[in-house]
Order: sequence, then structure tokens, then C-alpha cells
Amino acid sequence: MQAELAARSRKSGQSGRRRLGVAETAAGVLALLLLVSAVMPQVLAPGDPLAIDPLSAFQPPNFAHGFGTDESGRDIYTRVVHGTQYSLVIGAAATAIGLGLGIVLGTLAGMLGRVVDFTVNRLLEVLLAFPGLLLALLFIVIFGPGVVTATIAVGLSTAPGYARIIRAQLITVRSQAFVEAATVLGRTRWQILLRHILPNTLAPLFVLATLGIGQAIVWAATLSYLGLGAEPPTAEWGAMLSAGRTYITSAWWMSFFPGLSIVLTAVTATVLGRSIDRRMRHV
Amino acid sequence: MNGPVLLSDSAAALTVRNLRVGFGSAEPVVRGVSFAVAPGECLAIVGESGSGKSVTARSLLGLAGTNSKVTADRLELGGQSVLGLTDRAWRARRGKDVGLVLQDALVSLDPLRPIGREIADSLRLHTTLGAAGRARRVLELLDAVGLPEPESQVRKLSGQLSGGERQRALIAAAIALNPPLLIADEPTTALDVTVQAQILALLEQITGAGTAVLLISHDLAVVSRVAHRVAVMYEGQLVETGRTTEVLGSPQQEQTRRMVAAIPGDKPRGTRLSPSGKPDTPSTLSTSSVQSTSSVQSTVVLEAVGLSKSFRRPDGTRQLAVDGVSFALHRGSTLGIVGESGSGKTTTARLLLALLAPEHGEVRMFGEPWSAASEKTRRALRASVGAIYQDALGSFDPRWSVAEILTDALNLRHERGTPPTAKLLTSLLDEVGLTPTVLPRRPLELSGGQRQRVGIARALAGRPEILICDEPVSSLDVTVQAQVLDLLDDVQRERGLSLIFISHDLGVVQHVSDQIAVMRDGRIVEIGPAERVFAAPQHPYSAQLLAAVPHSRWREKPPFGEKEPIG
Amino acid sequence: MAEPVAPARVLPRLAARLAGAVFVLWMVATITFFAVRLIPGDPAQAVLGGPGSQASPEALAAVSAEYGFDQPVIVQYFAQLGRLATGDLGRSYALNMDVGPLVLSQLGGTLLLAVLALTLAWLLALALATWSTRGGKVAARVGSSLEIVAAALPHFWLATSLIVVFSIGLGVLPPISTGDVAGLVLPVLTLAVPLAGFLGQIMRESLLVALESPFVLSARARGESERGVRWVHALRHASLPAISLSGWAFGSLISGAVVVETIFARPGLGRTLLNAVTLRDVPVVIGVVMIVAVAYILMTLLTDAASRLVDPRLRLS
Amino acid sequence: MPARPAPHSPTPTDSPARTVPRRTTRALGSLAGLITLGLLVAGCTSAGSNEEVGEPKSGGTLTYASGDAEPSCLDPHVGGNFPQALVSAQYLESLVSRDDTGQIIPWLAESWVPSADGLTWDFTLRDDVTFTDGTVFDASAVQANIAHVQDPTTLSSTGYLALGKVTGTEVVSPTVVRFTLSEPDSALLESLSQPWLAIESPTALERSQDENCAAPVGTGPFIVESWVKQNAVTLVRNDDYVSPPADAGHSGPAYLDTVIWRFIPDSASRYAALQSGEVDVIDNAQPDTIVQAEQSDSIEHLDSPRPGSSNRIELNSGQAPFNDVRVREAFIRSANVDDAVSSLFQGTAPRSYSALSSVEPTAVSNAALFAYDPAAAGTLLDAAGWDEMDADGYRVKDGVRLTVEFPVSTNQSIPAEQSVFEQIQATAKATGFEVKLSPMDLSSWYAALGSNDYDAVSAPYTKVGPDVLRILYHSDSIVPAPSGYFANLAQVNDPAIDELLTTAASTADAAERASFYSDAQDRILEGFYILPLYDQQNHFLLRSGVIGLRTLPTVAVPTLYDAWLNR
Repeated sequence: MQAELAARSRKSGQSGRRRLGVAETAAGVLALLLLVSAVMPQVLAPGDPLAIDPLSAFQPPNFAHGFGTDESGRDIYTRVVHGTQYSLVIGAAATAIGLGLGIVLGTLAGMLGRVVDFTVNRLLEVLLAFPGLLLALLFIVIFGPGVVTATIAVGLSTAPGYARIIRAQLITVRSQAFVEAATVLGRTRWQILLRHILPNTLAPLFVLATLGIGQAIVWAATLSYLGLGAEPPTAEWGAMLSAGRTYITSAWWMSFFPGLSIVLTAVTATVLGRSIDRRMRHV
Repeated sequence: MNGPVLLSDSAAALTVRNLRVGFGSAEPVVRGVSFAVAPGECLAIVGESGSGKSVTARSLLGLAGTNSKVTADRLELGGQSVLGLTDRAWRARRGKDVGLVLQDALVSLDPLRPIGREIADSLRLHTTLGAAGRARRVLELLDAVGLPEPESQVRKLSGQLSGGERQRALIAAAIALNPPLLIADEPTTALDVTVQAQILALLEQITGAGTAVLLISHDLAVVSRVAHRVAVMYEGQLVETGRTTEVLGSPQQEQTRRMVAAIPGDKPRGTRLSPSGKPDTPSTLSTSSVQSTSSVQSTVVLEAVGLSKSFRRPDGTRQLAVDGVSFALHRGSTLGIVGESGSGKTTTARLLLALLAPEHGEVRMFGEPWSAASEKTRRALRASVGAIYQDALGSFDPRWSVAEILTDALNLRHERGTPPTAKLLTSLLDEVGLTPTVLPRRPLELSGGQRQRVGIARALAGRPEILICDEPVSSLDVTVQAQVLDLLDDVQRERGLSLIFISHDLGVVQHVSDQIAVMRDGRIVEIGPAERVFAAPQHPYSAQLLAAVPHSRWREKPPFGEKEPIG
Repeated sequence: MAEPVAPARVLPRLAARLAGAVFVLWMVATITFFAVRLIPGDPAQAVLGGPGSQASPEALAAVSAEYGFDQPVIVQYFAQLGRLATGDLGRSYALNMDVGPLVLSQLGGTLLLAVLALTLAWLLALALATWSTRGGKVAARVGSSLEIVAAALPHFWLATSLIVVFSIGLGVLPPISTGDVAGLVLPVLTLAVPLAGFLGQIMRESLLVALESPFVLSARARGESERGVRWVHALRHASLPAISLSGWAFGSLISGAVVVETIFARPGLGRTLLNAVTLRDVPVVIGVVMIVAVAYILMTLLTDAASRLVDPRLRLS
Repeated sequence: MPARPAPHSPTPTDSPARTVPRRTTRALGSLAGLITLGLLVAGCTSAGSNEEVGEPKSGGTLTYASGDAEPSCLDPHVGGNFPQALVSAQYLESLVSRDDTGQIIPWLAESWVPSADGLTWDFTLRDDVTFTDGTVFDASAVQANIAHVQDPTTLSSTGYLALGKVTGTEVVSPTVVRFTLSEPDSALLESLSQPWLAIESPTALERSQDENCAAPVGTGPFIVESWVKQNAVTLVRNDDYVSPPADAGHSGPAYLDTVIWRFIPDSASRYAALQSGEVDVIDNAQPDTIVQAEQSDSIEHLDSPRPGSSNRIELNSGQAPFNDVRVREAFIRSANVDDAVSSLFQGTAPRSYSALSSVEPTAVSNAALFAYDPAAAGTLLDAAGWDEMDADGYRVKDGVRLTVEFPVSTNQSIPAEQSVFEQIQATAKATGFEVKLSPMDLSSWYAALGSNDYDAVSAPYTKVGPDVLRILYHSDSIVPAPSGYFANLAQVNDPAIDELLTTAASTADAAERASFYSDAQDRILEGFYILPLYDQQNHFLLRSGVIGLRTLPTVAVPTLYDAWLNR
């Protein structure tokens, strides 16, 4: 979705170069924190995210446990920090799968003539008639729940959208004057495809990917929440939320902090993606 | 200020004294401009892009923008000061006391609303007329601006009208309330010459009816037709103001002189249009023009024989874009193709470049099949044909630097030999008048003139014998256009190139061409030596086209106030 | 109004759309059918209540024969297509009833939810977009931040938070949606807020573009007020991309309904689907998917029609 | 939270003739009922405050929110699972019931007599009962019901298996029906007391199954009025109701006008709905909400553990590593269950050390066997040859890691229970066990069990009486049923246990029989086949205005017959 948005706003060509805004700075700091959490969680949270302590279960946020503890006395702060890697990896992998498929389908449709374009287009139409979660659910029914299937499911369900954007982008690029200019210079079809069309089609995908990761994380968390993704006691945010939901009336902190992490990550991805997009367009 | 005496302030429809407009903390873009327009007078502010003329126009409506800072010693509409008006007070005046006509009505009229509604807006906002009254007035207005069958037009969207009709509708919307002052910002820029002439006539008529008109334009030729007085704007200041004939006939200031000199018009072939180090060499041109005129023994390098090409309309029927076009391009000469939009010029260029395959007829290159050859065969010959495009920026891969663009083009020539040296690059740049400082930059970072020079450099990189130029200067300011035309002239002479030069601008074509082909509706209605076609057009359409062209030989227009036009 | 379009041109277009719709439905049915075949386990077992029901071999055989599970897959496929073509969606394995009536009975609730949410999202987005583009950096920043955050809210978290605040904390709105109006508030909000974030971003961007366009300058030069500029000109342009995205938005609302209907204990297609998925109730899964596909196609047609209504240019080509 | 699985029917024991009253008059029955009620109130299995609440008031609508899955058929003959039992107890009645002490008491049958050989049973029926569709309740109605359950097309599972030894019924007189058995079945009365063998109108049973599933017709205090799928079943009072069980709190029609029976699978939503007053009663209450409710004045708690087995983890003794008793004991000793249960259930679920539910009088409890002792566990593992550690801290023997595959049915284990497993996983890790918890949906879970892909599993089993031990631990139960399911998940294969359970089933004397069951339980517990956790939790929360709600002592489903609203 964010991807569609980026594709759209690219056409609109809005405000030009500017200094780093407050939002961008905040997003940058958050992104850094997220990266550190994902790569070296021990730096921010030295504890063991799986260590139980039944006697200090259900503690509200306090000095010892900044985000409180869960039903088994695990420290929620530690789990949130250590959970970053799952969410980021799932988000990135799902986006990579979605984009990868999107590139293949979009390129096929955009490059290989009318018959392929027609076929792929119909296929995309069909796939788009399955709302995202339906496609993911179908996939999970067949291959069983779990992190890997949930990741692939999210990737699959985002692929048609990406494919459509890439195809449109490809067709736009293909009809641009510099492609014709390259023909006039005597370049072959393949040279033009490799040197001009593909690079110009794929460059904006970096932005799509950044925006997509945020949404992929939300989707993956939704699947975990429905009990179809990561399995407890894994410190994955969606799974933590799902566990916390049971205790929502007595222990709000169990679902609040993982939820906040998901929202902040998605927001960070959006702000960064749009900022990069703006810069790329106006350099 | 060295302009003529301003009219008395009470009589002026608009008085501006020491107007300054700035945005944010940056340098002001309008720096102390003063002028006045009297009822029934047309004052033209002429300047190149970025000179501040549009900002000036908008300030007069209180529409300079949200973060703008507008100051003036005086700013009066109809004798009343509009300095520091509230937005509400401004709104009451806009449309009623001053009307605005913008360039390109396709985007200046709301594309989602029928034109009747757009025109009725001013009436709705400023009068108490009922719906029926407004409808009646709209019809009157459409009639007044010369739109045929107004009843059927009111319900059309701007997209359904032709360019001229649209512009008329836009003018109708601006004059709906008979505002004493009409500001027209580039009102004819995107129009074909014949339509442009009609719109100018309409403006003239409006002026004649006693409305003060402030015309904003980059085009001196346009201005010369309708403006009583001209003010030349340069970098936010009016450098010269005076009667049209005086300013254009004997420009005093350097900026004005340069602009006047840059108009190609009917200046002889080879006359330099821009000041430069290279000397004027009108005498040396004759080699080519002699060749072309006495063409019997000269070589034909490019030949079109009965070319036809059609496209499918959305409803499935076919439209002939190019219909039986034949001509021959002789070595070292220039063939100008001129026509209005939709005449098939660009399709012809694409056929010549073998980007399209003709349905009938063929293109032959150096006597060999070209359009009929396979792309593989053609590819070897492509280096001999260079192309220059109107949208230079779009013709470059946005990700590539100038160095990459030119190296790529040079590489083709040197594919099997040594890679191009830095020296080769520099000499190429030198040839098109650029310095190596542009090499690391991307086209987006260059000015319009520089881009087109890079475009020419790329076309030259393959050492072509033929250049096909499709509207190469039409998006450039007149002085830049002059430089590029001079450059093309230079390289043609130095390299002995043969040129196809496509343009909608008769003046430009006249200046560069040995032979001229006039196209209309996909056909060549007239083809012949440039001098002959311009002096004695054979086809009525050519004559009509020529008549519509504003010339640099300034028509004597009675100075304002001496012979009051009767409305 | 544009010129009336000749019926001769409308009919082929309609026919093409219809053929496209039928094709999409056929493919949806095919993909779903074969996808569901990949699910491990004996469907006859599913009919008899899952492996826990200790069904007898005779019962299994009887069920296999009744449902045609003993036929080759391709025969089952064509039988399924034949039934679908006659509007027969088959019989639920788990719920002991025909899928058609079941799905139709659940459709209303979900459609109501989706339509209300779409409407509310539109209104919210419109309000936010117009407010945040009024001028002033603060409004613009706040507007854009609200949109980005709203768009990032996962349905399940938003739903839970709304319940905690409005049902448990303030006790003003019911935490379950049982059919009365009050019960609709939280589910509709849950679905509408993230969507409003998306639509708001799009509308704001296109509103800004529209406000910068020459025709708006023309209108201002005629003395049009800010409000007039927005309502007469800019909003119409700003709504176009959002309208064309409404088909997609509808799909995402259906996805969201799976979560929302479960949390708010609301009857509907989403909950039916999730149940059917866990119970491997193949006919219901296919039925829901088909109905959703039909709804989606209708929705796309509707958004097309809406686009044509708002943008008369589309009626011309 | 979807459904608990279908409970399984009891299997027959020898004739318990002496434990059954030979002839009980209705008056005596009522008296017994009154006494029982007193016991119930004192014993706190009935909810509602004990304070002065005054006379019961008629009228009002009670909304019940079930966390169990919505049944696909409201007729418990079809299939036969707990959700069906819950709702059908409001409109269907059985031939007999059970009181709080475990005695079978009259309901639709006034009395019963087994033959000396235990192969025929004569039931004398009440003669004043009609079904809510007007059909008379008589012997032929009972016959039709038994035939309905035994008809394969009914697809009955639980009821069908419970009648496994019933070969037929015979109408002796309108009020006497005779059951004939293939062999003596001491569990016959217990079986008939279960809701899955409730008696429905034979006229209604004639309808299609779809119709009967949508609105079964019985003799109960309420009538199914409508059923909106995925939303609610609406029940209205049966004004002609005359047949409460002997232990009911009053006679005549129920107090409530209407019962709305909702399905709210999400536990948090369910509790929130109770808090906000949207619903009056919820089942499957989660421990944290129970704790909250107990601190609140507006919500009451009703705890009614289900009969049959306790909730326990069964260790698969049929394959490595749990085929070694030392490893089983080590696992049990390494699991800190007490802390887990007390932290997660917060005092709502007392720890169990028994194979049977605490409501079963014959249950044997032995806390000493299940004490948390990681040191002892380590020693045992060392002795069993699991004496190496790998890098991750897990024990290894012959290069194989000490892994316990533990499939968890998310449908059957509430979140708190899943968390108990997680804590067991964490504490067992300290001793070197790698417990692999795999949450899965019901069908995957059954599939995992069927293919023997488990080392530990938790599968509750609801059934009236100690005979459940025979189903769960007799080696016959290792042989899978045609569906692949088998009840002896610990795969206990001990001839001594088989012998004890078989003997117990054929022993008529209660004390003797109890001692056989006691011995069998000792052997099961001492063989470390199971790790008991707590009783099968069955908590209800009700708003304090709800008075008189109790659970039937058969399978602990609530009955709303005595309930009334004090508001």
C-alpha cells in the first residue's frame, strides 16, 4: 500500500530538497535503535528474553522491569528488544519475496510482448481479487502455520501489488525518450533493457522496499496474532501481542509495548522511505 | 527608468511604483519595478524565463504566494491602493477589477468542469445574477470571444476543445465582468501560429474596447503585434520601457538588443543570432545553399519515398499521421519541415530514424534501403545518423552523468577500438561550447541551453553525416535558442552535415533551411527552396501560415493615445 | 454533462468487463480448488468432525461417496465448476448447511462493516486532508504525522486498545458487536482509522498538487475564496486517486474484517473464513473466497463508475 | 478460543445394580433434590451470593457468552461435543441425572430395574411430560431416540459409542421402555445421564437433519426459538415445563423469559462484555479475570471442575526417550509445575497429583511423586545414560539430543495452560531436556498423535466415573480406532494395570471396585506415565444479579432452569 503511495507521489513531484525535519531525525534515531536491537540486542538488553521467573509474573512497569513482566515473569523490555530481529527479518524477507516475485512478474509483463503481458495481467487481476490476508490464510492452510510460512505468505500476498507497480514503471520507462535515443545510437534491445530500462525501473524499488517492510511487519504480526505465525514463547512482537491480549484486562503492558514497537517500526519505515524518495527525486 | 512619461495616475488602470517581491529570506525576485497601464492600452512585459515577469503579474492580483513578501511605494488598481489588502478584500477585486489569463487553458481551466461553469464562476462570485442570467451572459461572452455555437460549447470540458477554443474560453472567463484591467500571462505560448494570431487579434479587440491589458510574454514577436508599449524585464528589473516600435526597432539596452538580435525571423542564413567569439560568416554559407539550389549533381543522402503511417484511434478507426510524404535531403544542406501540431512532423522524424516502420513507401539512406533493412543491418549505420530532440532532458538517462552519456555515445564509434580518451571528450565538449566542468554533472543539474548542447554533442559523437533535429529549440528562451541555432550552424558547416530540421516556428525554419517542406494533416503541401517558399508561397496554407507569423520587421502600430482606437 | 455515449460503444465495453469478471471468478475458483486440495488430511474426515470424532470406516466411505471424494480430482474439479456455475456453492463439511445461504447470511454483516468503515475512512481522510492543507506548518506536520501513524496501526492492536479505553476504561461502548448501533462503533473505527491514514496521505498529496495547479490560480484570480477553491475545484481532483484506490481499500477492509470480527465477536465473512480455515472446511473457504472475489469485482466496477462520475473526462474516451 | 474436543463416551462397567435405588417415588426424589440443593449451595458449586436475595423473580433476558466454538448442530446426537452439551442442557433432558455425591437420580425416567444377568434394563418413564412441539413423551419416544443415535446417517459419535452395548429397545408399555444389552454395562446409567443421549421429540426427529440441527425439540425448560449462525441462539421459556431433575431448586417453568446464547471466542472480549454488562454469564473464564472478578462486587465466580481425568501431561512410554522410566521420572522431577500453576492460575486452579478429577470420589492423589527436584532428575538422567551435555546445554546420549516433542492443541489448551507448558519447557531445560512445544490446530494435533510424533502431550478427557482410567490406560486403547485416534496416549502397556482395570470394571461391590481403581492409579502414578497439573478447569463468571445458576453434576454444564435475575 505504502508502495502504491510512493508510486503515486512520484508522479506528483512535491516539495523539493529540504533539511532534515524533526520527523526524519526521529525516524533516523529510531531506525538506528532498531538496527542495534536487531543486530546486537545484548547491548540494549543484556537479559535472556526467554528466562522465566514465575514469582515475578504480571508485574506492571517498574524500576526493575521498565515495560513490566509477562505471565511467566519474563521481562517485556528484554523481549521487545530481542524481538526486533524477528520482526525486521520477517519484514525484510517478506518484502524481498514480494518484490522478487513482483520484479519477475512485472518484468515479464512489461518486456515480453503482448501475449505475456496479457496473461500476467490477468493473473495479477485474479490474485488481486484475493484480499491480502485471504491469500496469506490460504497459503497457511496448505503449508501449515509457522514463521517461515507466514513470511512467505505475507510476501506472496504483497507480490501482485508490487508486480503491478513494477510493470507500470517499466512501461513508463520504456516509453521515455532516452530509450528511443539509445536505439538511435544503435544500441540493441538487450543493451537498452540492461543499461537503461531495468536500472531506471528498479532504482525506485529501494523506496518501495523501505515502505513495504513496515507493512510486512504489520501483516506478519497479524498472522502471529491469529496464531498462524511465530510460536510462543518466541519473542516475536505479534506473538507477544497475541499472548498479551489474553491478559488485556489485567496486564495492559503485555500488549501495549509490543504493539507500540510494531507501530513505531512501521512509522519509521514510512518516514524514511518517503524521505529517501523525496531526496532521490530531487537530487 | 528611461521609459516615456507615465500617464497621469488618476487615469491609469494600474499604477505600480517600486514593486519588490521576495520569497522567504532569499534575494527578491522582483526588485523595484514601476510602470502604469492606461485604459485601452496594452503594455507588454517581456523577459526570459526567471526574469520575474510572472511573479510581477501575480503580485498585481495579490496571488504572489503564501510565503511571498510584496512591498511597493504604490500599487493602485483603478486609482485605489491595493497595498495591504486583506485576503477578503482582494477576493472582492479579483475577477471584478482585474482579470487573469494564463498560458495553456488545458490546465488553466478546471479539466473536470464544463467551461460554461468556469466562465460563470466570476458572475456567481461577484454578481447577484441568477442561474438563468448567468447562463445568458456566458453565451454572450462566448460569442464575444468568437467561439462558434456557444450553446453547444458551454457544456464541454476544456479537454474537448481545441487549443484556440480553450484559450478563448479562458479569456471569456477573465473578462466576464468587464474588468478594467486584464493581465495575460503568456496567453499564446502553447498555440500554433495561426491560432496564436487569432488570440492576439482577440486581445487587440479587448484593448480596443477600452480595457487596459498587461501582457506578459517571452516572445518579442508576439508582443510586437499587440502591445502599445513594451517593458523589458531582466533579473527582476525593468531595463527598458518604451513604445513597441522604438524598443524593438532601436533597442537601447544591451539586454534588449540581445533579445532582438536573437529573433531568427527572416535574417539571412548564416547570420549569427547571438554574440560570440566566432565571426559572422554569411558569405561562406553559399556552398551549401548553392548546392541545394542547383541540386542536379549533388548527392542525395536521405530520401523519403511516399511514406505513409497511420495510428489507431481509441475507437478502433485508423488515422493517417503521415500520408504519402516524399522528399530528398542533399549532402550538406538543410531541409526544414514546418507545420502546426498534429501535422505529422514528428511521425516523419521517427520514420526517418527508423523508430517506426512505414506502412507504405520507404526511406533510403545513401541510396541504400534504410526503413526496409533489418534493425541489425541498420545498427551498423546508425552512427551516421544523429538525432536531436526537443526534450533534451528526457532524452538522457536520468541516472547518467554527462561524462557517461558522452562516453557511451563515443563508445559506439570505438566499440572495437580503443576506448575514448578524455581528450576526445573535451574536444567534443569544446565543439558544442561546453567546458569539462559539466562532465560529472547530471543533465537535471544543467540549464536548458547546456542540456541541448550536450544533446548535440551526443549526436555528434558518432561522427554522423546526417542530423535529424525535432524541434530542437522550441523549449528554449530566445537568446538561448539563438546560441543553439548558431551552434548547429557552426557544426553543420564544419562537419559538412546534412540536416533535417523540424519546427513549428516558421521564423526558425526560415533562418536555418535551404529547402522547406510545409506539412499539414500528414501531407507535404508545399516543398521548395526556402527563399522561394517564403517569398512566394504556392499553396494557400503556406501563405496563411506565413501571414500569421509575427515578424521582427515591426509593423507600425499607432502609438497609444495618438490615435485612439474606437471600441 | 458530457455528450451521451452511444449505446453501441457501451455494450461491447460492458460485455468485455463481464467476460473479464467471469474469467477472474473462474481462475479464483480454480486456484482455490487446487490450493485446498493441497491441504493434508482426508476431507471425509473433515466432514465427520475431524480426526477426534472417531468416525467409522463405513461412515467415512459413505461420506466420500456422497461428496464425491472417491472420484478423480479432475472430475471433482469439473463437478465443482458445474455446481458453481449454477450458483451452488456446495455444502459445508463442518457446519452441516449449504454454503450459499451460510455465506450470504454472513455477507450482510461484513458488507455493512466494510461500507461504514470505507465511508468513515473517507470522511476522516477528507477532513484531515482539508484541515492539514489549510496552510501553516503545524497543521501540515500534525496532519501528515497523524496519517502516517494511523496507517501504521495494526487492526488487532487498535481494536484491543479501543476496547481497553472505551469499554473497560470508560465503559461507554460495548466491546462486542451484537447488531445494535453502539456495537458497530468500535469495529468500524478499528477498520476506518488505518484506512483513513492511507487515504488521507493520498488525498493530501493530490490536494496539494491540485492547489498548485494553474486552474486553481485561475479560479483564485476570479475571486474564488479558499473554501470555494477547495470545494469547487481541488477536492474533486484530490478525490480521484483515492476513489480509484477504493477497490483496493475494500479488499483490505475484508482482510481487516477477519481480525475485527473475531475480536468483536461479530458475525461475518471474516470470522466464517477463519473458522473454516482452522476446520479445513473447504466448501466454506471456497464459498467465502468466491463471494469476496465477486464483491471485489463489483467494488471495482463501482469505483470505476464513481471515477467516471467525478471525472467526466473518463466518459469521453 | 475454539472448542474443546468431543468428549468420549463412557464404556460399560459391570452392572452397578446395588448402587441404584430400585424404586424411588417422585416425592422421595424431590426430597432428595431439595437436600441436594442445600448441599450444593453450601458446597459452593452454585453461584450467586449467599446473602439475602429474597424471592426468585420471574422474567427477563439472560445473555450467556460461550467461549467454546459454535456447534454446527444444536442436536447433541449429531457428533456430540462439549459446546453442544453446554447449550442443549437448556432445552433437552436426559432419562437420568446425577447428584452432587455421584448418585444417579431420576429425571425423565422415574425408576429403573436391571435384570439379574444385567442384560436388560427396564426404565419407568414419567407420564406427565410432553415435548415442546406437543408430542407426548413415552416409551416409543425413547425408542426413537435410541434408534436415532444408533442410525449411522445421524453421524453420532459420542452418543453412539456410549450405546455401544445397547442392542435394542423395546416398548413394554407407554411408560416402560426396555434396553437390551449385548453384555452387562455398569456405566449405562452414567452414559444415559450425559447430554449427548438427551431425549428429543420423535416428531421433530422425523424432520430433515438440517431442520433438526437448527432447532431440536425437547422437554427442557427452554425452547430453541432461533439461531443466527456465528452470532447467537435465542431460547425462550417453556411455559408448560414440568420435568426438572430430582436435584433442581424449584419446580414449574423456569424464571427467565429468554436466554440469548452467544459465541464470543475471544476471551478478552468475552470478559469485557461481561464487565460492561453486555452479557450476564461467561464460561471458559481466564485465571486473571477470575482473580479480578473475585475482587469485584459486581461479578461472581462459579468453579465447577469437569469429571473424568485431570489435566495432565502424558509421557509417551512407547518410544525413546520416555520408554525408560528413569527418564520419565527425571522429566517429572525437572518440571517446576507448582510455581507455574500458582503464577499462571493465580490460585484459581489447585495443583493436582492425581490421574482423576478431584470430583471423582475414587481419585488417588500422591504429591510426593511429583515434587520438583532438579538434582534428583540429573542423577536419574546420568544413570539412564544421558550424561553428556551439548553446546546448547541439552543432554545427549549416543549423539542424540534429549528432545521431547510436545504438540500442543491451541484449541484445547487455554493460554494460561500453554504458558504452563512454556514454563515447564524452561525449567526442564535446566536439567538438560529440550522440550519442543508445537502449537497446532486440532486436526494437525490429531494427525501428530496418530502418527506417533510426540513424546509428551496433554489431552483432557471428560467422562463420568473412574472407568475413564480403563479408556486412558488399558493397553487395548493403544490400538488406534479407524480414525487413527487412540486414548492411551501415555501408551501404558502394563498387564498388571490392564488386569486391575478389567477386574474393577467387572466388580459390582463399590468398595472393592474402588480399591482396584486405587491400586491401578498407584501403579500409573508410580510408573511416572503422567504429570498431573490440575483439574479440567471449568470456570464461569456471572454478574451478581444472576442468582441460582448451577452446573449439572453430570458433565458440569450449567443449567439456567433455576437462574433468575435480581435487578
